[in-house]
Amino acid sequence: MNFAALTGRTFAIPALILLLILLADFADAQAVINEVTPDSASQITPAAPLFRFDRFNALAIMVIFSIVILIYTRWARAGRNLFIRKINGLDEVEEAVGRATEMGKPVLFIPGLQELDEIETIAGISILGRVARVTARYGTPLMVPVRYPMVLAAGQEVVEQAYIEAGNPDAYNKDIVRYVAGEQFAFTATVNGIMMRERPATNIYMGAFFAESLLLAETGNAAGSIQIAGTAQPAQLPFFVAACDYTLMGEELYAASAYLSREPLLLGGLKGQDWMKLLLIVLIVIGIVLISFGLGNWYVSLFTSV
Amino acid sequence: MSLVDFLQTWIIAFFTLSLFSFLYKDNPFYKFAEHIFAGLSAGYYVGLIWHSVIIQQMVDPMLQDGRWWLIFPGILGAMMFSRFSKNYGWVSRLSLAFVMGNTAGIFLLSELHGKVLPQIQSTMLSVDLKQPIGDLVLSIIIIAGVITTLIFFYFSKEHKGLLGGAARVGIWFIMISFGAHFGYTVMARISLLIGQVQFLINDWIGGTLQALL
Amino acid sequence: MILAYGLLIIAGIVLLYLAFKTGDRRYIYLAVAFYVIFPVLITLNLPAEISPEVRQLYEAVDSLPDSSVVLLTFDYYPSTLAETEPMSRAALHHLFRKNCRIFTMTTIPLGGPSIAERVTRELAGQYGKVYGVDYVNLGYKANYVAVLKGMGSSIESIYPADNTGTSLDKLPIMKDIRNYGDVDFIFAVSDNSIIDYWMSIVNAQYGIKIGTGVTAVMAPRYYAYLSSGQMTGMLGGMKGAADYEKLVGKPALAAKGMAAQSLVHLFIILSVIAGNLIFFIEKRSRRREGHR
Amino acid sequence: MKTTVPIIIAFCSGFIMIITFFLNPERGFIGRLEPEVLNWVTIVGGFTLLLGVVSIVRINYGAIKRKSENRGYKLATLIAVFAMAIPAMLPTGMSPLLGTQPGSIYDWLFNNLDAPMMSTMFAMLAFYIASAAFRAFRARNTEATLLLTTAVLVMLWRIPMGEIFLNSIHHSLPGMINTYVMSGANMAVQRGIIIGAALGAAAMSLRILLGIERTYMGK
Repeated sequence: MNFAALTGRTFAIPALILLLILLADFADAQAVINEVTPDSASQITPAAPLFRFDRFNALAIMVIFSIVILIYTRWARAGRNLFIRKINGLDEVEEAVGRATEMGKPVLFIPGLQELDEIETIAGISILGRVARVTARYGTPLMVPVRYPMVLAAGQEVVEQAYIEAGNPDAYNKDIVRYVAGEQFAFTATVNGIMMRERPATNIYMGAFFAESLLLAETGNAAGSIQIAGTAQPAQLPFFVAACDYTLMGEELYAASAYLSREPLLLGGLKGQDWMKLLLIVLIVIGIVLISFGLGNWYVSLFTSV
Repeated sequence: MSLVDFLQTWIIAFFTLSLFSFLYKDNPFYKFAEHIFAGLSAGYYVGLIWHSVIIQQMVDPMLQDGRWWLIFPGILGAMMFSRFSKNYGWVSRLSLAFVMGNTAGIFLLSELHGKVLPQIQSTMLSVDLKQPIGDLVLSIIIIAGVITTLIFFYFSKEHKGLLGGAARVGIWFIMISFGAHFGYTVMARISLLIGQVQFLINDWIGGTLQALL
Repeated sequence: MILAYGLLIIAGIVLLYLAFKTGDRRYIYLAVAFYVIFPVLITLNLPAEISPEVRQLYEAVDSLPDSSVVLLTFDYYPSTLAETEPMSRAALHHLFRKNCRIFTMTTIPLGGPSIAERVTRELAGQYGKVYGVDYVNLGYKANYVAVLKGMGSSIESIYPADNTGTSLDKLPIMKDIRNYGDVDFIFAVSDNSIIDYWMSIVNAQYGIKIGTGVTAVMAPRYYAYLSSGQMTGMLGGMKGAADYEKLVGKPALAAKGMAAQSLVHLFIILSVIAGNLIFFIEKRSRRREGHR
Repeated sequence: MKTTVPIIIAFCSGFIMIITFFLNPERGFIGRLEPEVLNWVTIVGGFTLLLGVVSIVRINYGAIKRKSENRGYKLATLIAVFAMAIPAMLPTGMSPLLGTQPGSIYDWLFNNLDAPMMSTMFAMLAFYIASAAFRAFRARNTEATLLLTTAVLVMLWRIPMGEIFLNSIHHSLPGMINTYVMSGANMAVQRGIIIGAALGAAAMSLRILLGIERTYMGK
């Protein structure tokens, strides 16, 4: 669907209504000011201005940010070639799956413990597609335990698609992706049980993980599996880094999934954020230079928010 | 220790030990405790939402203050349950959109205004050579750490040359931070175990011995 | 005493040796259990310096004028009670003693309101404080982002009643507390990333000082807010709680736990060093074999 | 209809929050609208929590009806749900055991069964973190060495005995760990991560507001 046309149609009416409300509001506030006679005005504090002019910096950064993200998303949708560097961990994933094939043992993939509306889970699912294509090609058994029904549906779709694309639809069965348990630790306990029984050669964790990260990674290690993790939960990264063989850290997970899927939304967002990061670095460096020469107070105060 | 307290302590101890037994291996006691636990947690939500949301936020204001329009969020909330229907599942999107849109509106500004602005502002530190050496070193560590971390998570160029060097320094910084995180967190995990052990020894074993003697 | 220490060290070395020898990590589990149980039985008193960020929070609370309005949050699940409850208790000791007017709230659906009721009522009893006059528990409301933001315009619009259903206008304490503008300090005790929103929404948009008590898992992240001045002091994990207990003069659960913490930490450090020594020796001998 | 209306609702409900951010709250109609909208959001948010309860009941009931092998456990779950929920929903006026106030069945079940079990689940992590440290911390390369050294230093610094030990090496060592490691290198990295994550969250929010991002609608 044409993005510009859709946006135009969808937002013209509500934006107009909101603009009218805002105008009415302004008139309303103005009327209140006019009503205040000089006598009563002396008793109450003078009315504050309608707009918070001290928040211009937030307005500026929001407008710049929105424009950048929207432009990149549009370019991505238009199929423009946007470069993203290859993420090192992706090679490791393929190698680890290859090892499982050699050993004739299964691959275990967990797309995190969050619902499908979480972007980390979506990233996990798109990496699952890639892994499934490799296992389908070599006929390596794949196990994907999930915690939510919606993730189950999405996971089954992606894996089936991968098996069809790899030309091995017969190897696909519905139990590859299975619902295990809804409760966090019940899920973890069951998956730990699977690890100890089936002894997968490779465990891949891609998505949102919480306190169970260490329980999973330690059990997997006890079972002698090669482990690759990826999560954007900063508090869990140290455990994955310590207990796994390779870890995709934070935004690397999103970058990996954007790299694989070339999904315009992910790609556009990633490029836009990259652009913003560069801008922020430049702003920081200017600030450092100015303040080191004792000229920077006005500049630094531009960024005051509280 | 009264009989009620005694039984109470033994019940807690039974479930605690049932769960700990998983450390040895999966077993029926563990499974039973885990299922009870899942049920109780779900039941807790019902009591909580019933009182704090349905009664306090909707029924009481509607009946006592005449704020009849609070029926609308109630309807929006009830529409969530259409998710369980195959044909009318889309209805739940309306309520979900209302909540998600609102959160998005708050986040778009709070993330930029409340996180990005103050965080970059406090990275603009002076590297003037006239300041005490300790402050200068700290400023340089912070500036280098922030910028190289941002560069490590920059995906639009291959990490080669100068950029590659900066990214490499970035990963060293990240590893120091993760090490600090790990070292710090050991305490968190052990704290929780200490809490349970204190209960088992003081209340359960201690209490039981006291009752028997 | 010396005998006890000797026993501890020998047991640790034996278990570590067994773990290396057999490669079975259950020996490590056994050692951890041993070191946690032991100090619960025998009290060890250890001196410790108070972390600067704990002192900062203590001084911020201590410098509040008499009968200030303080919002104390119970943003934690029962799973981290051992770390966070001592923080709430120490905070309540301090705040009640300073005659602050306290109102509590929680953004945690599973257990938050029950924990807040249990802890506040117990400590209020010790100080003879009256519910509704000196303190009140607002309880839980869903969707924390909207709750945090909504309390900025009107607390009553989000919380028409307290946790037990009493309407707010029947509670004397809430009479002149309308929104964040009437709150002098927020003491947020939490075990999850809700702290980020206390900073980015409440501190940044309403300018109230916020001190926090967080679990040791979260703490390293929040040095960023301490350094940017958005956060006024922090208690990090059991050590932070123990420090605050000490400053308030009420050493309790956290202070007691620190002995067990010390032993397990030392055991882990010892095992890391031993592990690396073996790693290097093996590497060297492997290299020598390679030369042959 | 099935997509456009939700997008318009999301846009309006979010746009109000953006406008009020730049307006003084005391002023005008929109200022008064804001708390009302937020109140609605908290009410609707409450219902989403009940969704999880309905799924649990449905799944467990289904398993019992299908006579699955674990149906005994499933029945225990269902009984626990109702034992907690039904007394809680009845009015306190009938008996002090009902309702959710301290002293009720609900409160007792929570404090004596649910809370201790939840604590126990997490307490098991203590064992795992010890074995992870023991096994994984090997000075294999520069990165691993940095991780290991910092972890050991911080562990020492956090405990009283370790602090004494560090003090005996050099009296300013504990202070230096706090300043240069925790508030220096660690803080800088966390700041970088916070900025990156904030940009990600803001981008996601923008797309939801404009209806470009629809994954939350199951698309």
